[in-house]
Amino acid sequence: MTTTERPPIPDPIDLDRAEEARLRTAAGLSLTASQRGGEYAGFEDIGLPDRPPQTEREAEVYSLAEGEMLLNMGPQHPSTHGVMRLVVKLRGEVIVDIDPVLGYLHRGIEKLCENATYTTVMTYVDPMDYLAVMHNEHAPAMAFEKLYGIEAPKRAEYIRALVVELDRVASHGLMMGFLSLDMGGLTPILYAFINRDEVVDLLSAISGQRMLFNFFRIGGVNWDVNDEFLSRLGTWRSHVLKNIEMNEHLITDNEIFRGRTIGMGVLSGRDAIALGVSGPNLRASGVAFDVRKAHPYSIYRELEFDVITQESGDVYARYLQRIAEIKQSIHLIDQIIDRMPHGPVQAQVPGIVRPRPGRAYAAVESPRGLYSVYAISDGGPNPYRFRMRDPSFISLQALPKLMPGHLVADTMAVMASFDPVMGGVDK
Amino acid sequence: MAIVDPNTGLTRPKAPIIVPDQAPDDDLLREFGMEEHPQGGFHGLLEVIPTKADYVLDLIRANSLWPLLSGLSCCAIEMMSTATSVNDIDRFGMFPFRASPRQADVLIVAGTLTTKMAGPLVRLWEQMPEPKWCVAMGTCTTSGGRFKRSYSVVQGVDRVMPVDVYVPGCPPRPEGLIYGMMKLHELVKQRRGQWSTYVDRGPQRTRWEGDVR
Amino acid sequence: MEHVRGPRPAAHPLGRGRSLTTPVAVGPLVRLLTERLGTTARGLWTDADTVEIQVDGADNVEVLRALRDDDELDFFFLADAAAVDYGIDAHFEVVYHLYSSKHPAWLRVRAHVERGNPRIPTITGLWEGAMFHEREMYDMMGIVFEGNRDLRRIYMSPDYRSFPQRRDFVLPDDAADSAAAGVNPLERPETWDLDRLRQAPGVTFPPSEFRDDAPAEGPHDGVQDGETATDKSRPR
Amino acid sequence: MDLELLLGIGRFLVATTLLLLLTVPTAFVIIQMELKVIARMNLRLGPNRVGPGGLFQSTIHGFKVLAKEDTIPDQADNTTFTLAPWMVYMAAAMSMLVIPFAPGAIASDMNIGIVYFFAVLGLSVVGLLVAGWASYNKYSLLGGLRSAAQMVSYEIPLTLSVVGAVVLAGTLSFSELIAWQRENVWLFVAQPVGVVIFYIASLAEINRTPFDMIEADSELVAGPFTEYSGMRFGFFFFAEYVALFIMSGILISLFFGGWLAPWPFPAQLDGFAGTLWGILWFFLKTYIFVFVAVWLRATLPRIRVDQLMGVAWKVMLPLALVNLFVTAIVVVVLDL
Repeated sequence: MTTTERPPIPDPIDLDRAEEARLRTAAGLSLTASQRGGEYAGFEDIGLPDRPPQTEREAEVYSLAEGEMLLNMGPQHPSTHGVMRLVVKLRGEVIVDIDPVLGYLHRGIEKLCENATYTTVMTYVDPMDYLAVMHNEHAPAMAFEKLYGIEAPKRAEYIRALVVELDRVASHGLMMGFLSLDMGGLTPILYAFINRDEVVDLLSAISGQRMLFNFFRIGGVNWDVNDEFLSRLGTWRSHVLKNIEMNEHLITDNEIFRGRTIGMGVLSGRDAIALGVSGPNLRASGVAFDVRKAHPYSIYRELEFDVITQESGDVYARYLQRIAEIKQSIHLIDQIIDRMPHGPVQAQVPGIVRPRPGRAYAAVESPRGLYSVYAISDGGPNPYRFRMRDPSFISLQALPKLMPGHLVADTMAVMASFDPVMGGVDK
Repeated sequence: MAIVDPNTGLTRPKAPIIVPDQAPDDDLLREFGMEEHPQGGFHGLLEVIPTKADYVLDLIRANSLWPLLSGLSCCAIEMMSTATSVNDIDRFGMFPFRASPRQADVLIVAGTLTTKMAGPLVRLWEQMPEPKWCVAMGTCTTSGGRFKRSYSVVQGVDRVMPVDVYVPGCPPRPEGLIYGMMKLHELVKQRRGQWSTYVDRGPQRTRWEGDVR
Repeated sequence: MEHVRGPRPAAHPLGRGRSLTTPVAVGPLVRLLTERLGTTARGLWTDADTVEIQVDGADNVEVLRALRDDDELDFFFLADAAAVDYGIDAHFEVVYHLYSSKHPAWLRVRAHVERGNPRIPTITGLWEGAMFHEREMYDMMGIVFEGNRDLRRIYMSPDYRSFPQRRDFVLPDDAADSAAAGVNPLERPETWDLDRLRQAPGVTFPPSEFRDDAPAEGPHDGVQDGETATDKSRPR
Repeated sequence: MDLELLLGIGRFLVATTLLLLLTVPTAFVIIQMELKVIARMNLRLGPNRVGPGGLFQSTIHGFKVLAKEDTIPDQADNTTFTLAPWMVYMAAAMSMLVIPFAPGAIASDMNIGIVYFFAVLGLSVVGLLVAGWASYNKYSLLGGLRSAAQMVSYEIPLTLSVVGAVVLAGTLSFSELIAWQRENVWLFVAQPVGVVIFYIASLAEINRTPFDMIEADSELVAGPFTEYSGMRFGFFFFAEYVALFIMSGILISLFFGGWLAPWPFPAQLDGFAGTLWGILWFFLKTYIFVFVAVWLRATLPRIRVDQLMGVAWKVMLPLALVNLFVTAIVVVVLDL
């Protein structure tokens, strides 16, 4: 080997920087602030928009007063339930203002549904609220049946109510786990998943899929109740209350948990109605509005259950509300199993459904609130317009109203108590 | 003399940037009869041959892959139920889901990647220290899945970052994800990770230069 | 926790053939609507469980305020606000669904918005909860809500130029022939700008004033009169 | 330089290197124990693939962290960024010197052992604060400030709770303290309030649940060490577990009779056999309290920052002062 003195290997970091600067100047783009090395070198990547604010709210949130700081709880944040970005304006640890930035999981489901036949709309709608998938399918099924002018047989309606209530128990059980996970408890989330995995295996015995069931059809359900489903239902029913109580012992009367949730994120009934919050969060503020009682659909007219409300409307009340609703759902499941009639589970419906031109609105009580579908048909094979109202998307508006004044640690608790699912929020 | 990365002991294929006053590295290597592999990296006389010590190091890395705590949509719930009591990913040494990308080895992309989320995800991938691997979990992540025709979905994560293991299923069962992790173990033991090709080539020039889609 | 009550003895089998969705009694609601909103509400129409009225876009706030504040009507909860596009040469429509504890039917108010100048007064004054509804309608359909203090895009990134849910916005593979109409440049790798990806949340880069080909489209300089929104939605 | 001084220095150097090397295996053992215990409490199988029954899992984690690339952020302040983990680990390692493992086996039997221990413990506060500031990341800045506030405000009750025991025993060195406990009663009987305050304050001092505010996963991504990767993060990771071992060791030395067996010593066990017997009992008792700390981590959620401060200043401090006051009166009246 010749012993010519070899130039030293350049440090890769400087090489990357040189390349970055070269590419940017070549593309005629401005250097990033950090490369310009200006005084606010680090400002450009925390979401401070570099164009003049376009709306009053944006000017209000993104203008920093003295001693304030913008913290970017970014799309990948361990505790937000999925990809939601909260730009939080902090003064020390106290939150001054909060601005949710959504859209990181926007898949354009409504546009896709306008190009899909009525039966394939069920598959597009499944991954929306992926913790309460049966409810996602229940509302479109009811809306399309109104459009098509057909009615599901009695047994199909009972099976629908059964699987919907099972899904509600699993979803509310998970909420308890997420709430304690966001406050540092490691074990409740795993106990909650035990209950959820049991319910999911139960539902996969009847629908064949673990999570995105695709079980509802226009005019009924896909399969009848089989014996594996019933035997698992029996074993699950026998120990579900014990499982829920096991989780409750860890959380409900835990002094640290109560200290961190009682009095946090108080939402009054009047504000909740004005903000469009619905479901357990609304009932936790004292307003008894439950779609199953307000506009009884399916067989909820014949089932006997009561709408439970709490008074204080804080994080602890929402937690208690969900436990009470789990018990109501179990009570409903008992009644449904008692009164399940015999008969077909699927009405006679042609392969490609072409409903008469018209409009239909169907609302369902999902674990996160009023989930409703507004479908317009023009007589063709695919819906002309398919609009979905997702409850967690609308109830997220309460965050900017509730959070100012709380601490950063409380954002996680209040967020977990609202239990938003980003698939539904971003549609 | 192959360029051995001081930190990880892995060979980094030719340095990406040609600094004007220094002869490009691949010319240096061509003197020794090394020809360039289309995927990046070199074959020939001076290739670094993994020895027993490298194999032990790979075994250590394989058995303690820390996944990054980041889920996009429904597959994230199945990823969580993989880490729970019924089927437990902690048995393979993967439990502490690290919250910060700086301490993570594996980025399990679980869910539909949308155009708005592509920027942050690429940034997350670049913040992870080497050696790092990527597992695309679910059909939405691998190829856009049931939302392939949508206007705001990136049709496959490998358009923005190099992916090592694709786990099919919508969502894949926890056992499916664990099977994908076992495949990743084999891949780690044979050092066939994709990330080294990303460093100098960038995503779009990876596999499908000629591919017309 | 109070204990779960045991199931009641099985009730009598269901009525013979009584259909579940029996039409609800909408008589008093229809009479009140004609009485209160006689002229402004047109095309009153009822379904098994919904009552529908059509209204001009300009006086949607006045109608909704009457529906909400009148204690006999008492439609206090805004369930849903949706935007519907009836075709390239037809008009837009903003559809509000309201719930009242006094009447057993849903009330649907359809406000007419012409396509050339998609402007309609905001109802965030009546319900704060309508903010996200309106931001989504602006983002998806390009309907500008006058008086809304926070009309930004909620789903797409702020420098996205087209309105995806309009009828003239076609999905990628339907638009195989047209030159990527409405397709986000990210679909075609050869147009990739790696820096746009590397930047943080894909929100603000490249900064709009630097991009000469498409300055940011704020509500104020959005759709001029006469010029249809369609050509705005195709990236030049 | 007389021979005796040289011998003493030599003995001290050997002891310190031995202890420094001891910290790494203790960290591995405790991490392995935590992985398995938390897994069992979550009703799941812990790691069982690496080594017999998964025993080597924590060592594998340690070596993997060793082999990772350690990145330094672009705008980070390089010198302090690299020094911070060293400071935190040194605080933990240096306080190993005064732990009384057995009758003869103390690295340096200082007569002011307790004061030295609390002085060294303060160093880790500086380390975390510097780590939070140097890594130019908002999350780590918040985490660093929180950890500084928490540790400073919990050091005071920690120290005061020990003063009661010192007043009773009349000495500041660990070995004499243990000797006092051998004659009289174990100090946790004499100082019940002191034990409780010490244990709670020690949990807060080493950032264990329910006080692990600084690396609160859900809020501040990973606290001060968000930007640390590779072996630098490894230092932080090990320092936390070594500190847990040390805190338990100090707790049992002060209040639960160090290396004393619960029943009086058999007379003939002295010299080498006595040391072994002492080491056995020391490690047994220490790992009981380590298990309790891990048990707490599995069950309890996290306390919020302001409640944390409130408990420290409004509850623990006055209680510790009252305890000290009562002990002083008892000592004066009964002139122990």
